[in-house]
Amino acid sequence: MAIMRYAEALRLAMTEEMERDPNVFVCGEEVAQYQGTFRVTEGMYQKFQKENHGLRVLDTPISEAGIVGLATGAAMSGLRPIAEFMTWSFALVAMDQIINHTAKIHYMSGGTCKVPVVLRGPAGAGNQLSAQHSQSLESWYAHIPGLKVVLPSTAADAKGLLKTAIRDDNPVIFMEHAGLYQQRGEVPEDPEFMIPFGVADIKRAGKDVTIISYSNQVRFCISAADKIAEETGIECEVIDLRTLIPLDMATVIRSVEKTHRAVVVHEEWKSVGFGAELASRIYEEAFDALDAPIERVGGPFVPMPYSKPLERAAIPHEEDIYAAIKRVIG
Amino acid sequence: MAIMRYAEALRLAMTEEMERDPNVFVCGEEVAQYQGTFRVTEGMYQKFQKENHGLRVLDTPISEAGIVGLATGAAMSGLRPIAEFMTWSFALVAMDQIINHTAKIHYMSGGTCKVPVVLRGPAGAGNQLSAQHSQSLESWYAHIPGLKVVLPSTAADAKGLLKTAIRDDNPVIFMEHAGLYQQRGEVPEDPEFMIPFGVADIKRAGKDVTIISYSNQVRFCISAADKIAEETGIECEVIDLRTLIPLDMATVIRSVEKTHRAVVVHEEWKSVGFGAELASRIYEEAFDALDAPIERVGGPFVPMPYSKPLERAAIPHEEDIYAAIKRVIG
Amino acid sequence: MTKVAEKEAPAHIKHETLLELMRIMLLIRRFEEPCDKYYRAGKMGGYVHYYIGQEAIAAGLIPLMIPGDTMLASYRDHGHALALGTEPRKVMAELFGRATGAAGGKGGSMHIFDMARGFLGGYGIVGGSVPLSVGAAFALKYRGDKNICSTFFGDGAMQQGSVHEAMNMAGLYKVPCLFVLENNKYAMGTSVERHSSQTDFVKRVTNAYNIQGESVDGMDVLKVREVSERILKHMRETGEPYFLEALCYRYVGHGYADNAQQQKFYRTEEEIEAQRKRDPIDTFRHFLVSTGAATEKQIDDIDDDCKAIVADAIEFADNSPFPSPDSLYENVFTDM
Amino acid sequence: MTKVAEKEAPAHIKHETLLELMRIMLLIRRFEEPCDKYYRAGKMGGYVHYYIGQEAIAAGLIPLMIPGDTMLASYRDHGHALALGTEPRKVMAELFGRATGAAGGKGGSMHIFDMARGFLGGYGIVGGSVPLSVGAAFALKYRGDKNICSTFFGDGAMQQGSVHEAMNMAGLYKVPCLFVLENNKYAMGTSVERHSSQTDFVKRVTNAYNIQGESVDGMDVLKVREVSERILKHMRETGEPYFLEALCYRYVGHGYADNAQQQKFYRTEEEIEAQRKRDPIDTFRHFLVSTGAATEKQIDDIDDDCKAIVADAIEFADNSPFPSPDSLYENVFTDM
Ligand SMILES: Cc1ncc(C[n+]2csc(CCOP(=O)(O)OP(=O)(O)O)c2C)c(N)n1
Ligand SMILES: Cc1ncc(C[n+]2csc(CCOP(=O)(O)OP(=O)(O)O)c2C)c(N)n1
Ligand SMILES: [Mg+2]
Ligand SMILES: [Mg+2]
Repeated sequence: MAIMRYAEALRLAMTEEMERDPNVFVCGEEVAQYQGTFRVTEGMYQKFQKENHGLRVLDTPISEAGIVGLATGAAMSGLRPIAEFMTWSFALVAMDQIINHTAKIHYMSGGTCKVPVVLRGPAGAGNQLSAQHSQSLESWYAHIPGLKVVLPSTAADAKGLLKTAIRDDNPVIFMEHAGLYQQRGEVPEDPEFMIPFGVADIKRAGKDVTIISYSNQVRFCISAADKIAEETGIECEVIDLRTLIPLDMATVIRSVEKTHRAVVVHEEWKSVGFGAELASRIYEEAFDALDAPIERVGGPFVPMPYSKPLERAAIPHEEDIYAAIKRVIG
Repeated sequence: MAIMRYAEALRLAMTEEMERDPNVFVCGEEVAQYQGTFRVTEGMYQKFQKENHGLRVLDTPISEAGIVGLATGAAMSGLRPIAEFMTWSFALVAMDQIINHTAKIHYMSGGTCKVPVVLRGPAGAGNQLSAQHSQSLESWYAHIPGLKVVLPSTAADAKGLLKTAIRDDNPVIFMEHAGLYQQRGEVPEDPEFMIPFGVADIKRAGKDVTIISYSNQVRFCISAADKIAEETGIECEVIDLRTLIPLDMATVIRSVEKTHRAVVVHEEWKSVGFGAELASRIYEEAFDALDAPIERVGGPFVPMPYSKPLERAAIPHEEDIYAAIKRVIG
Repeated sequence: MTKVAEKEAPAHIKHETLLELMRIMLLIRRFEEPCDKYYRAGKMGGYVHYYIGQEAIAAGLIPLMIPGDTMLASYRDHGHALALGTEPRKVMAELFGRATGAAGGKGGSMHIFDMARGFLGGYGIVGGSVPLSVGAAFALKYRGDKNICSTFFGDGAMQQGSVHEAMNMAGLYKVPCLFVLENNKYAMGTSVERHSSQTDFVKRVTNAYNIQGESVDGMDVLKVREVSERILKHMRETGEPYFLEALCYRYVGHGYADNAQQQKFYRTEEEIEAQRKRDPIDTFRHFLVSTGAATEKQIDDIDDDCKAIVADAIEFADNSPFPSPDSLYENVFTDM
Repeated sequence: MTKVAEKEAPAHIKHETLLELMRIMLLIRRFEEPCDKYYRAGKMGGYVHYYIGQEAIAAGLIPLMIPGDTMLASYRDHGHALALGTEPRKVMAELFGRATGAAGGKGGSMHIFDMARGFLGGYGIVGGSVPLSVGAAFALKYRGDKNICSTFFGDGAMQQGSVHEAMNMAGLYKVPCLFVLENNKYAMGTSVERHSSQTDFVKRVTNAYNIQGESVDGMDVLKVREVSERILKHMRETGEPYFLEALCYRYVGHGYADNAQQQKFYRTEEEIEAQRKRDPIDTFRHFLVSTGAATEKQIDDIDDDCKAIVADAIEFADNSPFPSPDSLYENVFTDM
């Protein structure tokens, strides 16, 4: 095990996979000479500069539709591209390429054409970036058949899931969180360390309430759970979904059948968010096990404001999760 | 009352509003000289040709981002544009303009800038248009604060809601359905006939099961309800939401508290669809009133296939709703 | 008659090649002609866009592809697949929505694929395939192959932002992408003059993206062939992108729904008739016969062959099974 | 020194105007200089992009706007608001995220609005405001006004599809949109040569969209003023779009995070220093003094005024309340 930051774990995953497979390359805005806006790709351009005409770590113009098209077309031609969005908010200008092309080509071609592409970058809000820069929209991607949707919450998960994503033969929406890049964690050194998709991780065991979350909110769930345990002795189980598509409902249902109470938590807007699907599925699969309605925690229904106190109020925090746990235990 | 088709009702709404208010104009691909791809704007170009330098019914290039930008910028400047998408699938290339601009400008400007724009056109599947042309994504728009989301199911609703949309000071996502354009219905002739947003319509009264739907599926819900009533005497109440944002939960909850059973139905993919939000809200607001888990009917999790029998299986029909009703009554 | 007929039979093109070009154009034409009938009969659905009148472009260019080359097209893609050699049976079965189709019935007319031959698909979103094409060309450069990728799209697509982004990237990275603009004068019911601030697309592209480009009469199969040979040679040598505008004319409707009545809204019958005189097949037939390169009989025999192939394709398609209900859930992912 | 200094004081520009141009540039400069300090102190957040070095563009053009004209900008928008006359207090309070800000604290540095003066906002998505601008210009034409809409964006935005679509529509409909490309040579860490297949943007735009266009030294406020006067006159007469490339240089970092260390990855200190010699304020000061148009003292007085205005703005901002918690839910809709 090595201790490293989430951002470093991502870099290591990409570097190892690029060393293993010459078909893997990285493209995006400022990923090469600039060393990455969030320095996720630091040093990679230098490392791979001599190979494939200097194209393995490729700076692009500010043309997100062009970037996704380039990556997708290259994937259809047998390469395994990793395209970085400077932030996922900018994926909006590439939405047609992602949804109507990348996601659907395998199906539309009757299974004859594979599209092994990873689209990655930071998502979510924080740091007062305001309305146009603060959204992740994982619920959108999870709504579209043909995309796998991955949101790691720790350095180890970041590495293990990104490696799986790169080796996956399908398009993968890989959402990181800027608030996690500097978080440190233990990461297995084995270059074959990979985390399979569709396997949720119990980040905190408990028997009284099931909390289901992913990405940056997982740590807030854990701290809220710790706080409530300390105060009341109530033990929450915190499940980190890690991948929304495929979704590990078995782990969720197993937990809910034990705890009889559930809270779903995500940073994105609560309304028509992934938590709605998750809650509906739990009701459908464990209706009789539930002792109370499921609590949903998510962003209030407002564009992200700039002003610091307003922004804080627009992003779920430990206290919101804490309050939801209190409500669900009645 | 006059009998007219859904498409005619839309045309009448636009024509009346354009006559009433010189700031209202229509733009989009083939809306003018070609008379509209689905002939919704038939005759309108001729009618308004002489006004405002011939710009009141405006043909555009195939530039959806440009079209939404044009409409939004014009709205910010005091006009009241109606922009037509040839189909809502093409809105994907304009997604950033819609989400990051049209929807958020009022908020971002601290309420100083209004954006009274209507984005309209046919959505949904049918007629073997296959994967890239068959989607509506109303759940996406309903997820974004700042957009009103409207989906009329009858000619009268089409007219009354479109007039309200045009007079609304906010951006309105107005989704029609190609499968409804030729449907006839009675439409009030009063030019001030308008249907307020946020008021669901009970399209069929009943006491045993609540069915909640919108757009083209409403008629399938009614026929499924009629069939089950005939066969078993069970009376379903069919609620047509008409607008997803704002959402009339009061009518829904009132009905569910009476029937204790609910089915939510939409054509769009069931997974992470609007039905998930709706079901979650019902559980949250009427948990104790429910005698069974809510049944959700929606498209299976596959891109729309071309082949006729596959396409039929990928779109909910009367029999799917019928089966769901059967399941919910146990 | 047209100027072409006054020429000599071109010495540098083999006799078989001339007949082969004729064969491809005839095959495309005969393939599409009966489609209206089957569409009306409900055997086909969705949008079916015909290539009738534009055959010289695919026929002139696509046979020059070599193994490793790739190609993409818009929804108007039957001609490209057939010119590439995709089995007519598979294309027709796709239009019929059958399991034996080129995309197993899942794609339909707008989404023909033939991965084995390098056809990375037809696409329904205007301009949407162009960024993919730059990616496909990028892959060729990345690997150091001497191959090229050709991409076919319409004049309307010139106004899509994604096409702009893709062309800039192609010019910037210098990837071997051949942009073939099939300028058939209309984007649905909107003429080029009504959708483009710049109607000289060669001027637009060469200046905006520093990509070499030129125009060719896209209704003259020999000219297309000649120009394409030169361009492909140049591209294989330099690895650079290229822009070829093929001037043509869609004298049929945009698609099935764009019938004669509807077309009156945007063009005159006289205009259509004038263009019909330039029909690429008629003029080439006249050229072959008048220069002695082929006899009427030879061409009629080829035509009969094509008709037979199409009849067989229709029979094959019509007798093919629909995809199984289970297949609805297949191919969403490779593994789930 | 620069060429400017060798000129005569221009007879056709009023003395007060010369001083006013200086005042605007100094105001922008003095406004932005203290921001780093307040950012570090946590008074500001998000992205704050400075206009330092580009002041001559806004100062040269924006004061020529007349009532009814409109304007939009990118996220690099402080300078445009200040040149337009938006109260420095409101701009600063917006950067501080206070209720008294130009957007009530909801927008921040990237989203300054001043609807009363026709500023339809600054926008954070590269290129995203350009289609809106064509819509704003369309509204002017629709109403038959003799007004124009100016829109300011960077070289990187030239590679966004939406900008392409918007420019084509402007050229097609002939709406009075003035596209002002502030070519500061870099899009973040990527030089124009590394992001654009065509580095001559006037060539690109004029040929691609049939829009008249030209280049101007964007670090020379008088040149910008002169050219803008001529262009605006032409546009008000013809109602046509226009493209103006203002050549400038961003010698500060892209934003707060793009510090000196980071900038080494994409440019040399020598390059920055060379450009600093062309600083629009320094050269204009030298010009005013050397031509006798103003004394050092006069300019220093203006400078002191600007500093005082900025100090007042900071104090105002810092003493202003944060938006109330309830305001979080306001302004999502006009009525809900
Ligand atoms: C983004 C998008 N907008 C609109 C459409 C609807 N549409 C399909 S084909 C077409 C016209 C395209 O014209 P052109 O590019 O000239 O190609 P042609 O059909 O003439 O071959 C339109 C508007 C679409 N498929 N995609
Ligand atoms: C669509 C989009 N992609 C990426 C970004 C991130 N980004 C913000 S500014 C910028 C550079 C823009 O450069 P340019 O257009 O030259 O303007 P300048 O900053 O030089 O004024 C980038 C990449 C963004 N805001 N929007
Ligand atoms: Mg065309
Ligand atoms: Mg720049």
